[in-house]
Parts: sequence; C-alpha cells; structure tokens
Amino acid sequence: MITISVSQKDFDSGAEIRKIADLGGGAVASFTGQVRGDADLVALELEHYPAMTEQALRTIADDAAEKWALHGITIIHRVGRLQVNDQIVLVCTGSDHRQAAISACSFIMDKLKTVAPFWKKEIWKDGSETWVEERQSDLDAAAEWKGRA
Amino acid sequence: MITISVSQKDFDSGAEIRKIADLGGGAVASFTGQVRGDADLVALELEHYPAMTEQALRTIADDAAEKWALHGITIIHRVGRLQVNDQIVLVCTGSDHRQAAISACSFIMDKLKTVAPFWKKEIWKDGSETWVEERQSDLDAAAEWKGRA
Amino acid sequence: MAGELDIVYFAWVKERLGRPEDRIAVPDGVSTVGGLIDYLCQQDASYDQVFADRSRLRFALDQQLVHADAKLDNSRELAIFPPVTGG
Amino acid sequence: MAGELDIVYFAWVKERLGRPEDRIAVPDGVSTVGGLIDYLCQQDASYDQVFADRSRLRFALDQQLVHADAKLDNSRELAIFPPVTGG
Repeated sequence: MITISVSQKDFDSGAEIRKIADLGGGAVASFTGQVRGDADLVALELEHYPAMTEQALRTIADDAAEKWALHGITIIHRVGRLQVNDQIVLVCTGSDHRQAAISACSFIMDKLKTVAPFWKKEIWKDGSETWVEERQSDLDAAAEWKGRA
Repeated sequence: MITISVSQKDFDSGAEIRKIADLGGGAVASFTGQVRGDADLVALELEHYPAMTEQALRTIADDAAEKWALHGITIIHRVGRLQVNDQIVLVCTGSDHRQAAISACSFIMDKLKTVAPFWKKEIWKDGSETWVEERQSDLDAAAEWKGRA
Repeated sequence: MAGELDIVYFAWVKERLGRPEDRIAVPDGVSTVGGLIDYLCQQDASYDQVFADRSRLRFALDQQLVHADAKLDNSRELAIFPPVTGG
Repeated sequence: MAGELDIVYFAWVKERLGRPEDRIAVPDGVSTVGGLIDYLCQQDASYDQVFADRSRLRFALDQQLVHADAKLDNSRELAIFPPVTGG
C-alpha cells in the first residue's frame, strides 16, 4: 500500500506509523524531517512543481517496493510557508524485517532529496532570502544505492 | 539526552518522536517493532534480566552517541505477555543530519538484537510453547558495524 | 513545422526571470533541451543572464527529469529549475 | 578460600533446570566461567543435561556479557542463558 501526500497541512507521525503497523508486518521505520532551529531564521518556503511532484514521489516509492518486501510506504511532504521546528517530511515503511524497513526508508529519503521537485527558500530576520543549495553529500548518498538491493 | 525504558507498559511512538523532535535537530528516525501477525500465535512472552537490561541498553545508546552527533536517543522495550500486533520496541534518534539519525537507529536495533538480555517465547494455539532462536542475519548485521562510523 | 512548447520555471529561475512560464514556438533546427536553451539565450538577454551557468540548471520534459541532451520530440512542457532541495 | 557465587538462569535454561537461581561455593581450582560449568556438570546430572551443548549458552558476569573463558575473579553474579532474542 503506497500513500503519497503533498500539501500545506501538518501531519501526525504517530498516526501514520500506526497505519503502517496495522498492515501487520513486525517492523516499521520512519523518518521525520523538520525545520531546524536557527535563531535568525524567520521561515522556510517550500515550493514545488505540482504537475510533477506526486508522480515523482510515487516513482521513488515504486522503486523501493521493487527492492524490498514492504507492506506499506507512506510519503508525506509539506509545501508552503513553514516555521522553525515545523514538520516538513515523513517517510514511513513497513516490512516483516527491520533491515528492509530501515533501508527502504533511508533509500526513499536519499532519492527524494535528489529527484523530487521541491525547493527550499530560507527567509531571514534581516529580510534577506536565500535559496537552499544542493549538497554533494545528498548526491553521494543517492548515488550509493545504484545497484544495491 | 538518552531515555531508556523497560516495562510492561505500551508506548506512543508519535509522542516519543515529538519529544526527540523538540530537541531541535532537523532529523528524527524511528524504528517500531511489534508482534508479527500469525494466525496460530496466541501470545508472545518477553522475559528479561532485570538487573542487566537497562544498563545494557544504555551502553548501546552511549556507543551510538559516540559514533554519531545525536541530540537525543530513546529506547523503549516492553516485557511480559504481548498479543499479535502489540508493540514491542521503539528506537528513536534525533540529529541535525538524516543519515546520522537513520544509521544510529539501525545500529541500536542491530546491537539490541544481539546483546540486550531479552528472550521471546511464542505461545501457540495448540498449547505448545517455543523459545525464539537467534538468527544468523542478526549476528551478521551487528558484526557489520564493527569499525564503521 | 515549429511546435508550441510551454516552459515553466521554479525557484530562483522563476524569480530571476520574473515570470512563472512562457509559451514559445520551437524553431526548426532546435531538437534538444540544450539547443532550445541556446536559442532562447540568443533571442533575449534576460534568458542569457539567468541561464548563464548551465551546470546550475535542471530540466524536466513532460514532468520527467532529463539531461540537456534530451530530445524535445513532441513534449508539451519543459520545466527549468535549480537542483532540488526538498526533504 | 572458596567464594560464594549467585547463578541466575533465564529463558529455557531456567525452565529446564526448574529454578531461577542457585548459590554455590566456587571450589579451589575453578577460575573461569567455563571451568565452573564443567564443575557443575560433574556434580549434578541436571546441569549436565541443560548445559550439554555449550554453543547454545551465553554468560554474563556481574551483568556484563562474557565468553566462557572469562575469569570469575570476585564476581558476585553469573547469569547463564540462551542467545538473546529481543527487539
């Protein structure tokens, strides 16, 4: 069961984990990303490419479901204006085996960081705005999955 | 901040994730293990070594905190009699970086499976009871962390 | 015959161009994403400024990520944007 | 002088022995966990049955996992149990 959600709404990680757990596998992994605390940060603006985003996330989930035996995958990503400590992203995976659940969760985050059409703009107290730059470590992490199960 | 809990009580994964998230890192990973569905299984009995268990879990958490820059680690493990789909274990880790959070969560589970003094007994519909055997894949997973950061 | 193509922009590409999209007629002889970028830069200095450093641009054709050498073929929508930074 | 040692059992080790613990006097000449197991098996057939396959036993001295060759030294508690299976 693959669930994809892209919206401005907040989400409840615990409720999402329970939904995946209720599918009956013994192992549920999750990753929650939130706006990191920074005294000078006023807000984060998450832009995306609406015509492409959900399909891009679905493709990542499909790839994960091919690599590992999963009972369920949930990917939630917020867009719009977010404050410090607001939740941004949730990935939750369920499997019979913990390593499959954890690896799939990690894979989905690594792919999401490099191929899903989201862009973050940081809005600072002094009024300046900066678009977040891509990080080599994210590219490296995504590249490492090539050929791995 | 390291939180260790070993008891018969159930736990709320979402609440534990929020507590770790509130420590301010941008990245929270979690693993939840539960009693896997099996039509012939009546219950699982979790026995432990009370004098040793908490210290063993704390040592695992300390090891993780040395390997990765973490804001918080929560390990909850239940003992006593559990039913199908009951939660058994939660590991939750918070960091500024997703790979640190996910790797630490995976490491803690792998170590927990091989050095924390818990034993599972399966109680079946026909009245038989079987002690769960250790799995080579768990030993291999724990051994793989040797020397890795 | 020249085809019509919608071009959509995101993040700082959109901000610097000052508009979210364009509709253009693809001229004969332009067959790839990279070729189209070259053509646009020749047409209009505003493109040339924003697209100056090609290494900082990413592309999608009909919502699929592609490289600059991808054929336009009968695509309806080209997206031009910076490297993604979600998650 | 022989020291007193508490031995605690878990899981099927406890079930098969039929008791959760013993207190024994460690005899002179027994200095390791493995040596103590050998000694117990010689003393009592019930130990011999449960401890027959040493590869299935794990040990902790004063709540620290140890191998069979670990010195008893002044330990107060030895735990004998099957491989752990939590999580």
